[in-house]
Amino acid sequence: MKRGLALYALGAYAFLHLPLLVLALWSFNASRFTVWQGFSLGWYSAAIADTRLVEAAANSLLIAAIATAASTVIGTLCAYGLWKRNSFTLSNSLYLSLVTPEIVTGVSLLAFFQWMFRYIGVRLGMHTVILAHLAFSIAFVVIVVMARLRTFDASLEEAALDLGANEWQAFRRVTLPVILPGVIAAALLAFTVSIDDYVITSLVAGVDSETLPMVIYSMARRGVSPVMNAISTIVVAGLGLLILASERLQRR
Amino acid sequence: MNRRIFLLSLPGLAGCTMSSRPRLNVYNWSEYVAPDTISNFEREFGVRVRYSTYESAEELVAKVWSGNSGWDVVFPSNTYIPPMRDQKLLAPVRHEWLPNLGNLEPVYQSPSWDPRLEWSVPYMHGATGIVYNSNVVHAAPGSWADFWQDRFERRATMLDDPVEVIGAALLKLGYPLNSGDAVQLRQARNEAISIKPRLRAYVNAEVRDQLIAGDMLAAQMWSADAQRSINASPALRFVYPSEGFALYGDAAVVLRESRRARLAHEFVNYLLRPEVSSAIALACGSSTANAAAMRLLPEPVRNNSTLYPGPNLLARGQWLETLTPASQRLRDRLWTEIKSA
Amino acid sequence: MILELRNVTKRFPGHPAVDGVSLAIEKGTFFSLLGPSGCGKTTTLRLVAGFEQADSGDVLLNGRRINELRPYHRNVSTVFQNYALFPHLTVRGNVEFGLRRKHAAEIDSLVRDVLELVQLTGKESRMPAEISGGERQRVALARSLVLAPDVLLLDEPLSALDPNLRKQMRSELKSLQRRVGVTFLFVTHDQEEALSLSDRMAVMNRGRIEQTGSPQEIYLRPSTRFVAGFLGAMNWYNGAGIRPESTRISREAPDNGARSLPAIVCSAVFLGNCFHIETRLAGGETILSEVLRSGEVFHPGDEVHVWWQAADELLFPHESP
Amino acid sequence: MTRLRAIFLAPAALVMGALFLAPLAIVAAYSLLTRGAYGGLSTPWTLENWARLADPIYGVILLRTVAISAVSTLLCLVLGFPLALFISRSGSRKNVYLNLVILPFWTSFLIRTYAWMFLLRDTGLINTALLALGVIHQPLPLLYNDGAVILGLVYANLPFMVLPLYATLERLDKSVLEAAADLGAKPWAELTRVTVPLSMPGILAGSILVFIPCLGAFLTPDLLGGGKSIMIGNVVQNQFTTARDWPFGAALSLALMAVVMLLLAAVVRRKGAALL
Repeated sequence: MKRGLALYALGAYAFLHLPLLVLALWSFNASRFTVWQGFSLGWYSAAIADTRLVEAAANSLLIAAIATAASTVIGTLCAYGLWKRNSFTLSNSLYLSLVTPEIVTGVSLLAFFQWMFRYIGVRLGMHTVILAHLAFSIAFVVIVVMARLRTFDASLEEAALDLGANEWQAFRRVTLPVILPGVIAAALLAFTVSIDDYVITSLVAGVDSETLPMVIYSMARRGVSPVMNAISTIVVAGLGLLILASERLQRR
Repeated sequence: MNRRIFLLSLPGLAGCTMSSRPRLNVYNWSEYVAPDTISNFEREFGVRVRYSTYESAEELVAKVWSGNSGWDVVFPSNTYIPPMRDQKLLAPVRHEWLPNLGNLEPVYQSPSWDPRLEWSVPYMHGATGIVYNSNVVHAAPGSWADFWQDRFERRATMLDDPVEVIGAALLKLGYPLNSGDAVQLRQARNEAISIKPRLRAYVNAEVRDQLIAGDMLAAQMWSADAQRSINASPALRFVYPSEGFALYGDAAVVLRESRRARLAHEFVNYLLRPEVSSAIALACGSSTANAAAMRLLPEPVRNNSTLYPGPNLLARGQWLETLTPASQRLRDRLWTEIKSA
Repeated sequence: MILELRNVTKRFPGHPAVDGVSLAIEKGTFFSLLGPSGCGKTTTLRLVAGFEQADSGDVLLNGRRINELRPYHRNVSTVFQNYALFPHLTVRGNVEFGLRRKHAAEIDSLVRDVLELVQLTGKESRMPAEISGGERQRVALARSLVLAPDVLLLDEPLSALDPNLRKQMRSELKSLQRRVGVTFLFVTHDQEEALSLSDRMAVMNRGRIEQTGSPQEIYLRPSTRFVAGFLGAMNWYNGAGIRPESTRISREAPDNGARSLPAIVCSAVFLGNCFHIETRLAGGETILSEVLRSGEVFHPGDEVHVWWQAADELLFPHESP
Repeated sequence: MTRLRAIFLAPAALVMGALFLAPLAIVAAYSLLTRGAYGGLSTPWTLENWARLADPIYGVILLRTVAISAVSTLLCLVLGFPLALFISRSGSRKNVYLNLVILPFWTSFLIRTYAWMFLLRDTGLINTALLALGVIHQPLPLLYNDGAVILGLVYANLPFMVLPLYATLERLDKSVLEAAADLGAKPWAELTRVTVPLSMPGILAGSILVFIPCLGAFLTPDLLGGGKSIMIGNVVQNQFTTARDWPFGAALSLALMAVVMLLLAAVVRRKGAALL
């Protein structure tokens, strides 16, 4: 059973990483096309030299980091509040935000920002992208954290109150540490949907806020370029190493 | 992890927002300038340009429709210029600030969508035709009707665009490209549905790699994309179908919301310089509307019929027009039918 | 009185969970609340702990009304049925959870003392998942006792243990209470636990208290049919209750003036120190008798007489049978 | 408690109100307007956009979309459950394994899709390999069909299945599983009779999180399906892009959202467990 599960997991990982390997391999190809013509780092130097690409990658990471942090905090608090007692309006708006097609979310936010900024006078930019990402990732966070809270034993919290902790301390010292794996999973999910979003981002982005998916879409329109494979490989390898490092640090 | 990235990125963010130099915001189609076009302008005029790109005309329109997008110069397709003008989104073109306007080819000095260039300055243009791989396809397709033949069975693609698919069907039937006639459009739909089983897919430029590798024998394609494919694989050929074909142009416009109209015009005028325009046309493999620039192009490029079909071929082309609401709506309904057939 | 409940009522949607309950518990007593599941005993406990708010009536701790106090402002502490140990904290972390405002040295000595009291010395750094059920219960006790509560509330703390361990923990619990002298309010549905542990006890049914008293009082002089039936086995005959151990069985009718009825033996079960003999009367009623094993031996089908002294009959004149 | 709960809910309520409900109200208003001459919005107010939804063609497309989405969701579950189980049982390495699931998704969706196209097409890696091995003699038509669409949807949404599943499985009390084993449950019986029922909240959450984006998908059917079979997400997308019929697009998407919400309510009621 155990070995069967491991083999199955191996297969699933192969499925998940096969395209990644293909694009990584491809990024070392000397040719621009999908024909192998020898090893080259040319696309990497081209990617790093492309200020627009690098800036967009930095923008993407910044947006995803801020939006993830905010939506994880807000979403976790919200899940906890809803777990205490459901709120019909709030939980249904979260559901609704989940079932809204991306293009509708994008168009509605664009219309809203433009209508609002007519009175406040701020333009589209980094902040609107971050707000949009926050808006569409909260539901994911709430759902994942809620799934975790459902298996949380409420008497743990009563025990904390009973032992002299007030409600906030009970949450902070007992509930939160116990549901932390769920919160981390939620944050990962939020980060993933944020860093990968194109449709909504492209609609609410302003002059200063081009993200990596936007640049990649614009490059891909004229045919696949190994430069985007190179930058993707850099981003994935970089974040992968970062995770590995933080894992090591935590264990120490 | 997040905190570290956040801290690392902060200086970058600050860098984006702080600059005392005047700044121009330009929003263009992707891959529509040469690598040094923008930096040269920045250097010469001592300004900063925020240059960003879009993938579809709709993306552009969605942004600028409200009139506070933040952009100064944008490049809509010709069919979008009348609506944008009517929506009062465009600033009038100040010819006195555009001494290079005379460089345009005569035909673009007075295009049908803006005969006196009051609102727009033509930039690049293109056409829709058929690309095929001459290594495998020995009898060259010459018309849209050829495209319907069995020999391309499941090894041909059409563009994923209702204007082009319905347009090709209309032209094959001998109807005008911009037809709003319900009967003609319904016939065109039937034509499009009849070819669908023989098509492998509806795809845009992405088909390029598969054409080069030989997965596909032929594809409906825009001329600039076709030229890029031909550059990569000389076995590919581009034909202008005999029944006629779609012509389209993109033009530079200054948005009414712009608070830097003068600088915006400087930029448009800069783009009209022969050497700038020819560099762009060379770098992007697109067709410039600038006659003076054309003269600077290397001989093979200038005589390349894919990019510059010449007056005889052009005479068969039909400019895409802004569709009426009724026609647009019918076409969308028919497109949905074609796609779900 | 260290803890007093005066006419406390708590309604849940549809039904009253606690209905006009009054209780008075003296300092240092081991007080049990006994009743079937759903009788309101746990809700009563939660009202004292502060997890529920009474709709009416008063809860007094040391003579002070605490109805509105949040759980963390009440000097009472609860041992939960499932112990509710914090899974992310060690044994020590659990025990010192409530001691945050004290000095480190003081915490150290308090924790050391209480762990010694519950015999957990040496297991400080274990996680709750790494210790046995009995040890978990002791951690739960230690975690509460270290706070020196006025009243320790125990919500069926023995029910999660296996039967052998339950017996052992029962006696440990009693001796622990003697040693620390803290007032225990112990909720259980197990009459044997209540009878053996309590100094005083109350029997609850349908949100009301049926009777309060010492275990002997309640067992020997139940004031309602419910209490009589809930505590120990009870035979019912003509509206009177007779304990099995009050009945006798003989081949011949006795001539000592006792109430005597002819019956047929249905079953005889040997329990080591006694027999449980079930007989059927002429009217179809069955009577359970507990008879000493030194006496006569009966077999199913034997024709016998069941008898008892009228003085042993328990009567409930205010209740209709 | 009520006060703390209110404080906890306030930020989310603010964000959802300002950044979701208010913008959605604008879209709802759009659905009652008329398409302008060139595709903008104009008066008069009308219900016509809603009336157009009665056209059966949209129903047919919706049913097709639901079928494809359901198959994709099921495959995600089949693929994701054992993976989540494996991760939740791999002790101290589980964070690494979890991150390995997410890692591919930090590349752009488009890049991953192109990588799949490169794998699947006639001269792609898979066909080339199979031809070279002599397994096949003609390239298999792997790309540009419903199978490729489903593959793309499964691939794109797998983490949405694995993450919530992991979150519940990780929490499953070891003692419950041990008790099941104690009672003589074979591994398979333990899985089907204990693990699966207990992880139902995660299964439900994951399925909903996969099913919903599948319903709205438009790029996957375009790129991997070759745009030959349209999904409802394409129709919505088209209204806001090529057709420039925002009022109809608004009505269409609101109707779609209503259908999904009803579906969701039915599932949630039937299973007696909610996501939120």
